[in-house]
Amino acid sequence: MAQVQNEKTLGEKLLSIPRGVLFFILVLATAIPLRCKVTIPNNPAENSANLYRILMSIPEGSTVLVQSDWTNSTRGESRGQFDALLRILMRRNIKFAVLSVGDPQAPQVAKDVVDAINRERAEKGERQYRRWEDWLSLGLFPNAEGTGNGIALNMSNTFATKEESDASGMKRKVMLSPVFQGVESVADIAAYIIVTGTKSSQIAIERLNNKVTMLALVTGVMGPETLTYYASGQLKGMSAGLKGVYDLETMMESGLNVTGSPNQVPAVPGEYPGFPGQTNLAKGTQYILTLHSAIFLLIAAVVIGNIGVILSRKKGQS
Amino acid sequence: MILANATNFWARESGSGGLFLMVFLTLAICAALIFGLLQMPSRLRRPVVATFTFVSGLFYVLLWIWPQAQDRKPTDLPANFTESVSFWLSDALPKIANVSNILTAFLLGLGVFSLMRVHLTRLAKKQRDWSFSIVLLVSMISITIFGYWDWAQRQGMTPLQLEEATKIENWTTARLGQSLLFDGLLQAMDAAMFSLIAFYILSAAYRAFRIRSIEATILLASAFLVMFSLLGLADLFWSNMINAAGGSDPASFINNFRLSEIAGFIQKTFQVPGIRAIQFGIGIGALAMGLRLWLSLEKGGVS
Amino acid sequence: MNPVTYDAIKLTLGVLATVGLYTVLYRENKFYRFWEHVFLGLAAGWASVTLWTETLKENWWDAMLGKSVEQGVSTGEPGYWIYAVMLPLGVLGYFVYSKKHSWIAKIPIGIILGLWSGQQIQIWWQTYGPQMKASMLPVVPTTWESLTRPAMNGLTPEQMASVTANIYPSQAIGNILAIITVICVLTYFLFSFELKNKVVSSMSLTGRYLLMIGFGAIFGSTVMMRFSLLIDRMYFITIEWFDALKLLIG
Amino acid sequence: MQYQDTGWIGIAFTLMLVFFVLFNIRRAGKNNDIYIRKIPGLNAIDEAVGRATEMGRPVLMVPGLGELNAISVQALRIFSYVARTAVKFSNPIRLCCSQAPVFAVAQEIIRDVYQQEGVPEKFDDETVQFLSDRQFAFAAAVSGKILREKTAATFFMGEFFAESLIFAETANAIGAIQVASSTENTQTPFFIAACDYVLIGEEFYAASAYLTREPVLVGSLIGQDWSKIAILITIIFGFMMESVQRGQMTGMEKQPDGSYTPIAEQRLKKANETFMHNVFNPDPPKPLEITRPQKPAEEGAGGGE
Repeated sequence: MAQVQNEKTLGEKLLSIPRGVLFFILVLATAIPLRCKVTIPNNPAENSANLYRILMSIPEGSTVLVQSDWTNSTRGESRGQFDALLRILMRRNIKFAVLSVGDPQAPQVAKDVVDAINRERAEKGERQYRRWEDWLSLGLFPNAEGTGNGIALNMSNTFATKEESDASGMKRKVMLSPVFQGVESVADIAAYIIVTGTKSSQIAIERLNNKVTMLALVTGVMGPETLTYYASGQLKGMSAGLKGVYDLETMMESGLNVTGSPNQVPAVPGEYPGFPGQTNLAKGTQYILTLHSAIFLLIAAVVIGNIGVILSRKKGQS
Repeated sequence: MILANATNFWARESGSGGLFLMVFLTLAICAALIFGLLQMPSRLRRPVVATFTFVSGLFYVLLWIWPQAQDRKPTDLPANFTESVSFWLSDALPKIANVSNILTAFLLGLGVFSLMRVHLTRLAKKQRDWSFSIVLLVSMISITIFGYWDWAQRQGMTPLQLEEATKIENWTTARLGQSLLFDGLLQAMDAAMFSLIAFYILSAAYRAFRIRSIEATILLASAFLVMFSLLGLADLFWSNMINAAGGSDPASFINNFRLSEIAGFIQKTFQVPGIRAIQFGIGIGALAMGLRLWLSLEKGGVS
Repeated sequence: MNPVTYDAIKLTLGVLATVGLYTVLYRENKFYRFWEHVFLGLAAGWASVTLWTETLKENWWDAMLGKSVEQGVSTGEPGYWIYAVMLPLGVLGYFVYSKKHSWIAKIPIGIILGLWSGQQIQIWWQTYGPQMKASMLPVVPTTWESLTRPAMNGLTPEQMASVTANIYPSQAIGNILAIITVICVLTYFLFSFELKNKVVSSMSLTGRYLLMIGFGAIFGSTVMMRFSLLIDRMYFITIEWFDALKLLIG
Repeated sequence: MQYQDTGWIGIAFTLMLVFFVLFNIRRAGKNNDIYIRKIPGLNAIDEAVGRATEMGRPVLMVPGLGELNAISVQALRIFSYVARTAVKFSNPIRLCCSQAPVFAVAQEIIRDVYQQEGVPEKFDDETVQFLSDRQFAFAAAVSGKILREKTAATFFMGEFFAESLIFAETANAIGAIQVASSTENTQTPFFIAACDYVLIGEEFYAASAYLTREPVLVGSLIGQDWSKIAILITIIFGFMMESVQRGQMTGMEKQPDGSYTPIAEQRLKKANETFMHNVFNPDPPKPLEITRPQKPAEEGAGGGE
């Protein structure tokens, strides 16, 4: 350390920037770029590409289960992921049933997003996704472990108490819905897709991975942990965080491994087209520039701190 | 569908006299047992708690180790004793799975009671910050009232009425109050507190990521590489350099030095196996602790 | 209520609360304390609401008493009378306040812990079996044709199958490092063996350093999420709220 | 009838681990003097509490946000040791819980500590507190507490999630000594960045054996070590087998139903044709033809159909 002096040396100053100053710069760095419209080039990660590949290869008309466990607290990332997922499922006419384990708010949040995407489709004159016919909200299953076990062992029994209103407004058991037509057990489900900001994905993976193709769209913080399940093959594809959202959005825009598309992932076999001309670039694209400026600030702060270390070390030696 | 309606020893038809009789009998027997517990000599206390713990854990252990019946159809009856047990276990699973939740819910009162007691005492004794205790109690009571009021109004509505009632033009005072408090405040505060972490991450990184020790330097280096790979711009810049160095040929070896490749390599080679190894330890620790709790092997029993 | 007015009020409340909580970044102050207590009160109140409306009503009460058959609406559910046991069991927890009988509170605690413990044994293999398998990576290259795994674009299925079946030297090196990481980190977590052996103790130290690489990577990838939440809040304050106010004013 | 999910290997392996732990617990009763490697974070407990005493400020403990399970119970076991040290120095304690059942257990454990140390009157409503079961309300309340009461030593142990950094940085800002541990790997780096001492992974489970040296705990710890060695050996055996077998040629093709059919040309074994793969992924059970008695048809059943 440098000697104690009345005036701080430059090294010491760099080492002791007040937290308040850092915080204030961060507010500016996140508030200002939100208003800018700049597209940032991208290179999708292999796990995102595999997620897209599987979503694009599910046969039209089949059924997937979506476990949606996110709420407003992780809206920044999960909303973008859920939007992208629903857009792909609806454009490919895949039926889905949404269930939530854990957070009581999650079913309502999911319903709101489906409604919002439906409105977006209505504005474009596309077919609306109808409750009961095309999709189901199975609601909350408060016990994640038990539900995972239950779906693995006896899916129709697990969903037996859940009811939904059909087209005529009559409440009926969900297993009678067209969504579950031809579905007897979890093996008949084309994919089990988890959108979450918590560990609920792991609970499901532990209990279901050998029964059904599992996919996950998780927040950045759950990314590393979930990646171990992707690496061991328990998950077939996954997207993590805002980068994952942006990956999906760019692949929806210009396809994957298609000639001429910037999205080339050699490790993923096959070519998968995008949905040109539709709403593809959304939340992820809007936030990614701001993310850049924030991370850049972080890197700058660390670099400045280390310059401080080096400068004061030199002083100490002399 | 048929299963859901089936009645057996454990389940009686809803609204029937038999059901109410059984519920009443259960409560009466439990009351008698509680009275018995109060008289329990202290040497029996531990075995009693240990028995409850053991029996609860036994369910899942049995579920794990008992052969499961294959290809069971809803109308099937068990063919032999092994199957009887296995059928019973898998039918009971959804019910048992709820037990922890229900108990935890009943115990929540303990917590809310503790919180109220602290703040009521503070208020009564006019201790420091007592005015904020009023704020706490008022917000607590108001959301409870609005919450239950709104819920009560929604009871007994048909789905169609419910649909109508959720439209904002038809909102009642209860619904409005509940919405403002819950959606307007509580949820916004959740998100606000969550996003505070971004500030702290900046100050923590600024302070901790310094090349002082080997460990800190390693931490810094790998964090930086991964962060750079997340920056599309940095990635692109680096890619262009690689392309210039001969990477435009897809077979070229230099392609392995793309940022996303390096970050992926770090994650696949060090992070995933490292976490996996920690998880093995944690898993075994949890298994051992679970065994000690289940069999009440420790000095203090379950607590 | 007019949706525009409602949105404006709701968002304004949210912005006030957000800014109030953010002031703690500067220092603890009365404004923060106010919002902290509002937060705590609302959370406790909401927990007592959902306690019944979202947990006990459906999972306990309805399961215990069942649902009666309503023609065309519900096919009914039988009542599981045994659930009546839950009420007295829950009540036992409150004995924690009794000086003389506080041990009784251990019964519901014991049940919760027993159920948890049983599950640990049940799921151990499902969780860790595949992880063990995934650690068993082949380390001997099967081909020297190419140092790294070639790109798979435009290959026939047979060629692709041959590429995936082969182990290329670069993969083998990565696999060796991954296995070394697993072994060293596991060695670091051996507690009861005195690490007198130089090799073993340096493995343990290497394990710690290798862990730091992993932790650094986790830190790096978590940063993204933390910032995206802040970005979302900034969007909420600077765009959503302004838009709502603009709408209100017209 | 067959084991549907795990196959025999899963059950056998788990039973072996269970045996290791139980056998060593039984064995350890006789031998008290067993080596346990140094865990720096735990040696720091006395130092941290001592400093809090010097400054006359409280010690804060948080057993994580997890529900009542072995992790929170383990955290409370460690805290009972911390509390004992603090009570000896007559230092005030603040233990904040986010789950009511955990709160009940904590209340019981800490009250016992006060009783055993002969100062039951010092245990009051604020010693052990329930704050909120809502993650960020809890975080807001704990940071408020840290800042207002200026806690000098803080212990965060158990299951922490995103709020870990809020706690750690807030406590750091007022200069508290911090000992932390999270069983959540995603949070450990943040604790490493912001706290003075961090217990990583299983060190957390080893802590109570390390602090108390109770034979049951020490025995269990040895059993855990045996289990880890068993995993190590399995992995080492496995990667060697894989290395050998992935280089072998085969003339058989594995079919989805698990059977093998010959193919024309020899080729390298695929990843799913090795011995280890077959051990860890038993073939799905063949469909069985079981004739079971049927339920009598019920009246009114399936009314909605």
